[in-house]
Amino acid sequence: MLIGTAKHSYRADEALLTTSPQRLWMAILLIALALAPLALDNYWLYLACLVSINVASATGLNILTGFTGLVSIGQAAFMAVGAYTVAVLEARTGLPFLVNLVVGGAVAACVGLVVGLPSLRVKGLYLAIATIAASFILHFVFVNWQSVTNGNSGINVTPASLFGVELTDYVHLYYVFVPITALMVLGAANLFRTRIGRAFIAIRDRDISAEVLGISLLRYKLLSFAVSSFYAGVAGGMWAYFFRVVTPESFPFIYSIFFLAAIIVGGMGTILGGVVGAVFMTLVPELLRFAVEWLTTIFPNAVTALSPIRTIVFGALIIGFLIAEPKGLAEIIQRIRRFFHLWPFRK
Amino acid sequence: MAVDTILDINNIEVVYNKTIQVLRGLSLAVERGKIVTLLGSNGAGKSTTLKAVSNLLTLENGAVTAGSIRFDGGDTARLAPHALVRRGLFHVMEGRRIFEDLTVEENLTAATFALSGRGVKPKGFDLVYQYFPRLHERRNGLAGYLSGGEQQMLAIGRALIAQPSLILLDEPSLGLSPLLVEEIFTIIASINRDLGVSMLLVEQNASIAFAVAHYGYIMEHGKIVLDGPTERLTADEDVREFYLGMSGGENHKSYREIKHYKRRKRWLS
Amino acid sequence: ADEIVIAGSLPLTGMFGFAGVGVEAGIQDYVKMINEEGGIAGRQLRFVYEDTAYKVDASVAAFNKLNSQEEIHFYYGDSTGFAKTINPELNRMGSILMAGTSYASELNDPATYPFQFMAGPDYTEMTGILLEYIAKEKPGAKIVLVNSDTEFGRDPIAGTKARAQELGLEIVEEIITPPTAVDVSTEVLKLRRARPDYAIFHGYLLAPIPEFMSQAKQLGLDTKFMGTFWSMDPGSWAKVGDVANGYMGVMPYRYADDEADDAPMLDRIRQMRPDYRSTPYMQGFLTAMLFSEAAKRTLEAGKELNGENLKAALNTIKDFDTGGIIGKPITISGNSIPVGRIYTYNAATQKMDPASDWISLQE
Amino acid sequence: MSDLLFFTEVTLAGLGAGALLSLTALAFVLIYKATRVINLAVGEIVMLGAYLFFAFAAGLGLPAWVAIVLSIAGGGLVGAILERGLIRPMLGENPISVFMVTIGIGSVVVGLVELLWGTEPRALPAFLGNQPIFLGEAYVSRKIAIAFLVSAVVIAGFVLLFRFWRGGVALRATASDQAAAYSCGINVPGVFSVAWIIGCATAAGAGILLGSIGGISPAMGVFGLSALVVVIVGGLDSIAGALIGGLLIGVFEAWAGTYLGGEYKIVTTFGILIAMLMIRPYGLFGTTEIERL
Amino acid sequence: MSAPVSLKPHRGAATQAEAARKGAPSGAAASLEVEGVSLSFGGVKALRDVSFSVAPGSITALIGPNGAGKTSMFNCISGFYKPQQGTIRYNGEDITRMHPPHRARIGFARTFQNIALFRGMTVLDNIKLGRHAHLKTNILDAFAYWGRAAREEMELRRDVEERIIDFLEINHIRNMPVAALSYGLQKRVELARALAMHPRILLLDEPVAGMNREETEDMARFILDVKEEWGTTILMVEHDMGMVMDISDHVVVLNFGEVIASGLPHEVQGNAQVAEAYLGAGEPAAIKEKIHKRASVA
Ligand SMILES: Nc1ncnc2c1ncn2[C@@H]1O[C@H](COP(=O)(O)OP(=O)(O)OP(=O)(O)O)[C@@H](O)[C@H]1O
Ligand SMILES: Nc1ncnc2c1ncn2[C@@H]1O[C@H](COP(=O)(O)OP(=O)(O)OP(=O)(O)O)[C@@H](O)[C@H]1O
Ligand SMILES: [Mg+2]
Ligand SMILES: [Mg+2]
Repeated sequence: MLIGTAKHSYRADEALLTTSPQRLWMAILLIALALAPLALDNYWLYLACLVSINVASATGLNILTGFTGLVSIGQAAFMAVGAYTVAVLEARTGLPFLVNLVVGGAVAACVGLVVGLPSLRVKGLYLAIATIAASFILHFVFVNWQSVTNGNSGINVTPASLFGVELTDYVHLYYVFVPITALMVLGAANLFRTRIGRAFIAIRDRDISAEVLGISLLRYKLLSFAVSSFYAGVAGGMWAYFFRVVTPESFPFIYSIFFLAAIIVGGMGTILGGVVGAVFMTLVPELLRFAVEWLTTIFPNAVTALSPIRTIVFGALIIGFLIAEPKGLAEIIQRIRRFFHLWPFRK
Repeated sequence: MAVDTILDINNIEVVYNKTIQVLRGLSLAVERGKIVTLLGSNGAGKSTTLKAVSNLLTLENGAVTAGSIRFDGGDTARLAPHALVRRGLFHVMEGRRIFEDLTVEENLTAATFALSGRGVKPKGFDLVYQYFPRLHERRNGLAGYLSGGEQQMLAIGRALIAQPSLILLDEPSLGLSPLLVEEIFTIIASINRDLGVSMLLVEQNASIAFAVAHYGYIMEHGKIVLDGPTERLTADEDVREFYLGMSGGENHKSYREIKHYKRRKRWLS
Repeated sequence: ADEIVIAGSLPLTGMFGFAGVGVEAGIQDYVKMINEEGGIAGRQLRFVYEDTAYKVDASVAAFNKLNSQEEIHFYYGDSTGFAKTINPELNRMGSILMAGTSYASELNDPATYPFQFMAGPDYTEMTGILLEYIAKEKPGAKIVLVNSDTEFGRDPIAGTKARAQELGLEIVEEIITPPTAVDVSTEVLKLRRARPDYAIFHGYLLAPIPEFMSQAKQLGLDTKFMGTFWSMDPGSWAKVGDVANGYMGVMPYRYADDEADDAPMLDRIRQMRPDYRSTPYMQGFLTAMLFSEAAKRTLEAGKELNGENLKAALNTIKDFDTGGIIGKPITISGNSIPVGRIYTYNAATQKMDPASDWISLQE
Repeated sequence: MSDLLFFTEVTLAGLGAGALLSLTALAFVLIYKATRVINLAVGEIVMLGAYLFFAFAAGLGLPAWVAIVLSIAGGGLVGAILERGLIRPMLGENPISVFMVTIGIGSVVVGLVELLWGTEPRALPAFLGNQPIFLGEAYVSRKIAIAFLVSAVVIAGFVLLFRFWRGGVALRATASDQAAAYSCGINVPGVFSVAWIIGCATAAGAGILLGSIGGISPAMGVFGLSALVVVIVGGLDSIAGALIGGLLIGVFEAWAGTYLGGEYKIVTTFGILIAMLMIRPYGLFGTTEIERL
Repeated sequence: MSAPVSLKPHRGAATQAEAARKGAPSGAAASLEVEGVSLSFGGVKALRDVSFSVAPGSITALIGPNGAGKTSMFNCISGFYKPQQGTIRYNGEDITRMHPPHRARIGFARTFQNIALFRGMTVLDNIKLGRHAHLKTNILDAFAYWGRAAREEMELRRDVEERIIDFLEINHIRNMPVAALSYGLQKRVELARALAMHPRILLLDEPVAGMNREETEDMARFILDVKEEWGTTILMVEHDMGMVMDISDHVVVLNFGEVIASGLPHEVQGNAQVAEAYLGAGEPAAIKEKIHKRASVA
């Protein structure tokens, strides 16, 4: 049977990438990612690793906030749980680091389950505040649970090692982090092709009618929290291997806001949105750095004089984006895609 | 036209989100003191027409891109929605739209803002409670917990408070029991008669709409396809079949007669 | 390529913005001075830096950016968090010597932090100097510790308590204030109940110390209020008014307007920068001086400029005259310079007056 | 000193601090009530208010009361500008997006303040006097006592206003359904402006009090977060809730800080918050969201 | 054809064979019995001691004035409200306290008075969602989208396309977001979603409200087809008396939370109490007359 314009089976219609241009672009992107380290210096590799950590975590938050509609301002705290778990495991057990990452994710998921409990009673911004509360309480635990977290001084993390290679160079970390993140993003995309993803979206759109359709709110809200925190935990684990020291102040509250900003600027409720949002928000402050540097050639004192302007530009970008395109970068990308859809045959 | 028209919609086009065109050159007029009904299938653009008149379109990213709307002799284009209300144009929106977390009485109080700056005396809520005793019983309860029908009463009650000269009514019978439909339409007719309020009435229940209206328009796909005094419309063959559900003679067609094909409406060809 | 590069992550904005601005000026001035004098062994100094807004990740990014653009010899870091985070990288690279705004006690450990040092006493040493002073002024005095609930604030608590016990001083109350606390009435009540001779504050820039002082005064307490380096800037206290009178604290450097005879460097500073010079300025200036000294000694020994050699050279500094920035010749045997002096704020002159001689914990 | 007296003093101090929280919380409530927007920039407006006062009183040397009036008016003006320029275009968008815009606003305000006044902490000129106040034997800090009185009067004023003034209905109607409010003749943009102006002016006023107690710095906006907790405990759209919630949190924080230690203050606050959310999801006095099928 | 009409409880087996012949997806039609259900909200007594039963494979209409408690009754049946008293039995089994998701699994499906589609999803996804409770994909399957998840999704897609989308004639809109659809189409999508649940008992809350005559006819045809092709039991709330009287086999009338009449459509229509409380004059001509009489009096 024929569905739509050019698809000849349900399977083709249900695929993630439905058109050949899409597949082509994806292939180009993957090759570019694989070859990128050849062209990047250490600074850009550092940023690439950071971007990949942030993408993983933002994708997790997007599952929770963008798709399930449960606003969380605690993503950084879940990352911290993952990071601490990894740090402790690394220090006290000899487990391979991939196992540590998964355990980090799992522990974060468990904490996420607990933090998610209020979501059964409250919604929207009330829930958001509950997650803030959870992150402050977690912070308190990190500071005061001396025997495990080593209090204020935190824990130093020995480098991860894979096949006998110590992962200290950013190039090595890049080749580990980027595939992990890519898998996580793929997993999230798959999730929304199945009943579980649809249940999440249904809860976002109208939770009480979802319940009558046979979706257990208890189960799926908590599941969403767990999945999202798992992503955060794994991202936090990567963070720990990346920065190699975890302290209570490693994951400040503002970092959680950063993730929320990332998915909003990127586009809530689309996988692409979480990804581009995280990329954009991670790189913008760095690009501003270059802008200020360039200005220094004109005004020698630009760094000192113009520094507050970075804070301003950062805020202004969030505002500007939301006012100009509330659906986020993903929507802009879609629009460009539509524009070029038939290009060059038609405009 | 020599007659006194209170509302004159002239050839308007409406576009949502800068892309979706919904109205394509629609014109209609409401004579002062008369009830005019606007019928059409789902998605024809009836509610859109009303929102264009009351200027509430902008809230939904819609815009009137051509044509003009005159209310009481003045162009509505530049007036904010609340300013229009304060000039006497009240829009009872589709889907009731009562303030759910206000009490019934507070809902009525909210409508008193329509009287601001108009120099009319507020009449209190007695009239409303007289028409809808049920609202009086529940006046201190939250409006959100009213049943569907009660909410519709409240929506019309709010219009009464505002003492308007033209009411735009969007599907007042939606979800109401037959008895209440009669009651509400009786009230609509009496408001029109006693207070001389003009009305533009959008309805799905054509028979009841024709029972109170003086004039009718039928629209499809954003255009008026047929109009005339109600007597003439009731006699039209298509109207009888598609809106009144009568097959051939006077008899109502039964819903059990399974319909396997659709006769084309003549006005579409 | 023959330059010696000092790079830095400076908190030019954010909570510690004022510190970054001061440090920037201090380093900048010292670099200018040395370059005008012909550099170090003929090599010019160059200072490059980025703003970090006191955020660790921004700081690490700045480090990586600068590191990929320059061949860096010295690095100025902007927070304890950064110092700890970047340490594995420093150890791995082994090419950079780093100092910074942090005086965290934890960093004062050459084994873990072989390529870092601080241009002054660590926080425990700062309170140690205060205790030394107190023990002399009023043996057996009662002391209350007030610390902010941050990594910065909690840093010296354990060390201070231990030291107080050694000196026979009594810690009668420990008050921890949440970092966001504005109103400190309840803490003042605790202070009143404890009626200490001294209250030592740490982990604050200014607030809430003035409020403590003003309420204590209203209550008729005669407690002496003391603080550490980051709350010792007279410019900030000048805006507080009379309440600030009598506030004391430990300061590792002379103030720029100190016209002591044995301080030629201060004259130079006043020439270069006639307007107000904050305490972070002095810190930046001295750090740059120590960087230069380490570079000079390394080059003189004909060695390569790398982390190990620079640190080794730094540790050869013995009875070194800072030109009066510190009122006593200094010796850097480990990661810190445990020297300081007690000053008292004088509201009438809006200056910090010396209240003690220079105290060194090295003897 | 007796333990009871000490306890009384601690409690009074907690009430005073709580009143400041209430006042700031009021700014959240006023804006939320009309626009369903949680304005996370309230903390930064508080800070801006304090800096405006600093500029007028210390910079231009104006008498304190003139500076107070000007700063509050300035806060209102900023509110009007923000509403007109940034919030109104967001009408009808997802509340989370609007919430994010206010976070962006906060960041911009911090940057501007740093640009204009620098980043170092400062103290405000003293204008509240220094005489200690004793209630019986119990000592109360004068500034705190004044803050308490001001907050109580302002909040009582608003409670009365909303009880007897039909504008309160307009505010809630607008929050509940903008289109329907329009169709009732309510000037929706007007309501928005008024809410933001009054909300921001209140925040600016709170900033003056706060700054005169704890000094000012561009980072003082974090106080907004504590006030947010108060709002949630009291109920997002309840003025009385802001008052009670503020006092409650203030007192509990004081007790926790005194008897457990300062590091327990924040956990106590957030512990209360979580407990509240579990017991009464919409706060002490908040309106329960209506859900019907 | 006319389905069995009875006030007595049924045990469901009667029409099973017939249903099987028609290829009903998940077994037989079901019976429903409501016995002595009471529900109140604070002071408001929404339901008082309501009892009625729905015969397997029949269309039963629940009518009554606004606020009579019809939607509340639906909410009790679908488990969204818990009645304070009384029992609800499904094929003889007491389900009064059963969780809504569980009810969905055993064959309940409903539509809502105020359309409750998921506005952020396409029509297709909305319909697929109906099947949620019958699918088995777990979180690990979902991440990998391998094996079970992919297989299940394909089967689901086929079923939805071939059984429901074709049946309800909504092919052209399957990939549209529901928010962009007109009211009538949204109602149809809601029905589609309910059908995707493979219901054995279908609750329809005002399925034709807001539709004109023509659209009402379409919907009536769908409802009759659902019953006849799959033998699904249907319980419906509706104010459109023309339609209720024409298509239902049995009518129950609620007023102020109480059952005031029940029986065959024409019996109920002839009941004076029902006419007074609910129906009114009924005929447009009579209505017109009444309106004019009232209006001139006022
Ligand atoms: N906010 C909107 N954005 C985009 N399209 C819209 C919007 N509102 C309505 N439409 C589209 O405009 C068309 C006309 O809608 P309108 O609500 O005016 O129809 P209607 O005649 O009132 O129908 P009904 O009888 O179902 O109420 C529909 O196709 C609808 O999808
Ligand atoms: N959650 C609730 N809280 C309080 N009262 C409620 C609630 N749900 C329903 N009610 C009340 O119960 C009564 C019955 O409401 P219900 O919605 O069941 O009526 P209905 O028969 O469906 O009416 P309609 O035909 O108008 O939809 C009404 O008076 C309504 O106000
Ligand atoms: Mg409509
Ligand atoms: Mg109902």
